[in-house]
Amino acid sequence: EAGEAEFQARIDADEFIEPKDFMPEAYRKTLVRQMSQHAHSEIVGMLPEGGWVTRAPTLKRKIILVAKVQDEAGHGLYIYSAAETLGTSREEMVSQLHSGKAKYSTIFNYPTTSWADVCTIGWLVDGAAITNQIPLCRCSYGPYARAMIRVCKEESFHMRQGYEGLLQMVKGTDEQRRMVQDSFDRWFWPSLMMFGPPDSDSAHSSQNMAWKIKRFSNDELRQRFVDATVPQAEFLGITLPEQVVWNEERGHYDYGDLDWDEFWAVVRGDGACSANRMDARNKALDDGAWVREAATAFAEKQRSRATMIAAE
Amino acid sequence: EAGEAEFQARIDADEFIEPKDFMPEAYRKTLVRQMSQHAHSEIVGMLPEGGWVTRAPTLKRKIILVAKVQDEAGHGLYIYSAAETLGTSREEMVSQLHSGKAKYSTIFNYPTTSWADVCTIGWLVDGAAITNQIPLCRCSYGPYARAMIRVCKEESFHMRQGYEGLLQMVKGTDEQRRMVQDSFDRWFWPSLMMFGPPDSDSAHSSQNMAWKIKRFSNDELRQRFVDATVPQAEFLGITLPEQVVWNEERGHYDYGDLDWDEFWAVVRGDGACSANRMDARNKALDDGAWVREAATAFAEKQRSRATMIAAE
Amino acid sequence: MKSIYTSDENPFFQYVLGLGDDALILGQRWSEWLSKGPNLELDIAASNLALDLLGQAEMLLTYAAELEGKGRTADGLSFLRDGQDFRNHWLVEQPNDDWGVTTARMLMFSIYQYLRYEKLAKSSDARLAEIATKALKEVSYHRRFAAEWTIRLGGGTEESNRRVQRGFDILWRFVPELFETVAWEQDLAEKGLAAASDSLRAAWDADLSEILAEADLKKPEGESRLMGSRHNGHHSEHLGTLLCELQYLQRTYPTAGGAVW
Amino acid sequence: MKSIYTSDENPFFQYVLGLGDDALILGQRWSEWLSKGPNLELDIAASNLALDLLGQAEMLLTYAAELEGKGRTADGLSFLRDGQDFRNHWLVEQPNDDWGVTTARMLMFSIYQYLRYEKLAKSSDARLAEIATKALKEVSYHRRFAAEWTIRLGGGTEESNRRVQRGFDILWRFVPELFETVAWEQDLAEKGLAAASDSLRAAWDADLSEILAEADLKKPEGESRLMGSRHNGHHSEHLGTLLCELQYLQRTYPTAGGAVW
Repeated sequence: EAGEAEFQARIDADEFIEPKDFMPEAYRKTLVRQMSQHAHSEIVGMLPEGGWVTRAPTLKRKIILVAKVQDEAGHGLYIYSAAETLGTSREEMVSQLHSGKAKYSTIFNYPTTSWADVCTIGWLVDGAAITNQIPLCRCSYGPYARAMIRVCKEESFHMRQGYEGLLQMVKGTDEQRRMVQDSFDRWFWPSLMMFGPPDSDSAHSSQNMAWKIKRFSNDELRQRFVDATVPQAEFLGITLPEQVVWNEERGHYDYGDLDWDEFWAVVRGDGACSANRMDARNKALDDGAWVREAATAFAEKQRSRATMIAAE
Repeated sequence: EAGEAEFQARIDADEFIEPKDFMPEAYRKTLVRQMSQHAHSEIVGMLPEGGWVTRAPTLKRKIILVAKVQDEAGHGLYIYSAAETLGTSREEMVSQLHSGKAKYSTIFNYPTTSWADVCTIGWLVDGAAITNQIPLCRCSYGPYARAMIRVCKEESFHMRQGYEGLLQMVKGTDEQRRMVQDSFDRWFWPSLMMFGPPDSDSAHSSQNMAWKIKRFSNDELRQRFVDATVPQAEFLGITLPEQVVWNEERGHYDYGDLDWDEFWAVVRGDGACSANRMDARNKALDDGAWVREAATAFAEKQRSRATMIAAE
Repeated sequence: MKSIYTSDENPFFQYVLGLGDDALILGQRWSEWLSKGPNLELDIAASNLALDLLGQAEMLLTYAAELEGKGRTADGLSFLRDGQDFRNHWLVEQPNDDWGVTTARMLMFSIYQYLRYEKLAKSSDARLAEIATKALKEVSYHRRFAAEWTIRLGGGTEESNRRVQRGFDILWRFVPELFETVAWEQDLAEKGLAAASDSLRAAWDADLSEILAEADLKKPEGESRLMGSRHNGHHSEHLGTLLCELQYLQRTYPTAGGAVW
Repeated sequence: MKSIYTSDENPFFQYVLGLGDDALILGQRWSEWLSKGPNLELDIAASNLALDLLGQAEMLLTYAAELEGKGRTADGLSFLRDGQDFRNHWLVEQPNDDWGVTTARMLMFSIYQYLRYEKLAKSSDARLAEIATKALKEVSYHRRFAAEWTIRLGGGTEESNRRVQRGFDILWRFVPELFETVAWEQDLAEKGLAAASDSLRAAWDADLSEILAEADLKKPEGESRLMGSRHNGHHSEHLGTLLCELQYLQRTYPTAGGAVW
């Protein structure tokens, strides 16, 4: 009890909590869940774009895309490492992903069906992710906050690259502009759902706010994203859905009601690509098992040889 | 001994030998080897073209190609059935193919790298096969002779379709004509080798001639094929190799020496696609094992159910 | 920017295009089995299915091109059309996977195609009725073949039962799309031109249930939500990779560029 | 009809094109590993290799396009060239198969590339020397990474030893092509522009043998016959399917047709 009060006082004073510091079990558990879900999203997020690397339209675009997917693997690594400081191993987190126990962002269960989608993912999906994550750079858990600084920096680079890719495409042919519009039509609403359920339905929020592992409400962040995105879409010449209108009084864009039934269906695993994503991850894990075993066996042999030599 | 003399007398009188008739063991063995090799060639021959079905350039060409590959499977079936009349089961023959003990035509170990190759295979490979097989329509073993009649009829259809495909292509663009020339350059010599080693090196020939399971020598058939092919190539506008020249005195085309080292290398398994062909066949066999087992198990259950009902 | 192709301009063209695309894409999937089947007899069966479906695709897409009236041909529609303009169902573009999944898809889709062609054989459009009548005979055989194999795999070994069951389980999410009926389709159906997809559901369920029961297989439960619609050009990721192969030669050496095939 | 592209017209262009194509095709193969690797660290390693090779391809093909002087670009050469005009070795176009085969190829090819770039870093052509110097650093790392993994897999488990050994065994038939030296290449080498491929063989054998010995692996025996030559545009069947994916978007929406990417 005394520990908890002191803990909360440190958080209120904007101090960082570090791995060896006292923390309530619920804080630890919530963080492990949030961070591992974040890391899983990076890893599963490699799949929709990874499928387009072999089809990129120019060498420059191919190189940019390989580097982006590589960054996502890197983000996965940092965030797993940061989460490991809380006492859960990466293997355990990965096995929860593969067993379906742990979740990842629902956005990656939507299909990536054109090159415009690759760019739109950079623009909207990375854009929404950054909007979510920038406040986490000041979250109360030190290792997570520090990982977020690096991740956000790279993701804002990805977001600009994605947007720039679309800027090029709309300079091209009618077919390309049609591809961009179609892509926006499919990704806009799901990207808004990345901020999670409306504040009215959102569980855990107030405790997470008190712990400073959440600093703004879902709806606040969603509004911030909509307000930033609409002018960018207009600049591309995209036709926005009719629900999106400027509200002079609020000083924000209205965007109507989102289809939360769809969101919950995707969470339950009904997304167009949910099964494919898990199949792809499981296949990679299964196909690579012998390599990981070999590496472990080899390292053990090296260790025991070193021990023997030391003992001579 | 009496049996052998009578057997030979029947052959000399151009009678067909039928499955239940007496035949020397060597005759049976030679036929099983030749027929199963022929059937294997049909089956392996599905692979180079089968790989292009998904890429055919028009619906018409796709339909023609599917039908052709289907015919090859059909040929495989007839010839295996004809060979089974000699007492070796299809399973046994197939397992000899898959273990590498039995051979198939070396021509299918060359890569099929363009759409022109698909047509060239019809023209040259089916063309050479027909030249080889027409005399077999009168071979001494009845079931083989009858199978050959049907096979030759379908193959001459394939040959015309292949040639017609090239006739279309040379009406097209320079790129297409270049594709046709390149294809001819790669397939012409290997198709000549389909007739087997030169007469001077050819084993078993005289016995097979006496048995009438071979009616013309390798070199005779090769010459017949060259003489038929050269004018067809010229009509397509193909540039022939400089070794191919009309010999007024012989009344035939000369074609110089073939690269028999290459032939024997391919026979030994050094062909560009040898490993791929066997991998593909083995994969189909392995992947389909559970289906074949299920069909057998189901048929047995049906049978025992029928027996039980009959016994009631 | 204009939103994607809207189907209410020339709905009958869109309808026939959808029929043709289903046949084309499923025909392409069957052609992938060539020389890879479990035995020679099934290689031959697979090519028969491919030939029937590709033949249907040719008739339907030729007619669709005429209905569109913009000078395109069946080949143009097959080989030079953007992925987002394809109107096939998601079920047919899914990968073949193993023979169990392929069999499950064949049963689900051939029952559907059978019921659809059966209605279309009475279409007030004589040309479509004629095509459907011819296709109906072929698809009737497909349905029988699929039913026999479903029963054989269901009742064969434990492994074959498990594999074909997996086929129905993983493909079940593509069922609701088969029966999605958009307004303009309903409209065409009321004019006697088309078959309203939802009108096929009851017969489809009954036929499938009967075969699954005989095959000792469980009919999957639940109804997945539609995640996109072919009528808006939405597809799974598999169509794009299929088109890379299907269209490569025409894209590279187009007939319009002087190539002759 | 003219026989296919003959390399003695503009041999230095052909030579640089061959270097670029090796990097491009192997880079494409590495990019296929993305998000499919045995673990995250190897996903990252695979993308590093892909990035290095694709970067080399861009430099080399840009230079090749200039040498050709027909207004083509590195993208044009990559995405709009016929398969029969590709000049890469057969080894790099072979499918990735498993991590054992991929590792074996990486070792065989990175030793080769290392030795080739080492000579080219001293080319009398300053531009090529500069590209080779930069690439040499990267490939030196690839060689080390491949050697470490070969030793780790060779000495890891029985399965890993068997799998990496299989890699060397099945790829061994593509070795002779690496050292095929055509007359015009010899000629360029004598002018100090290029590296004669056969001059790299002894060092390649020595380096490979040493690593294989340390890895408890057998160096395959025998020398396969060349079955076609990249210099005549001959390839295995795998290049064609690779190009279907690599080139699809440019073939479909070409920059020359107004597309901007």
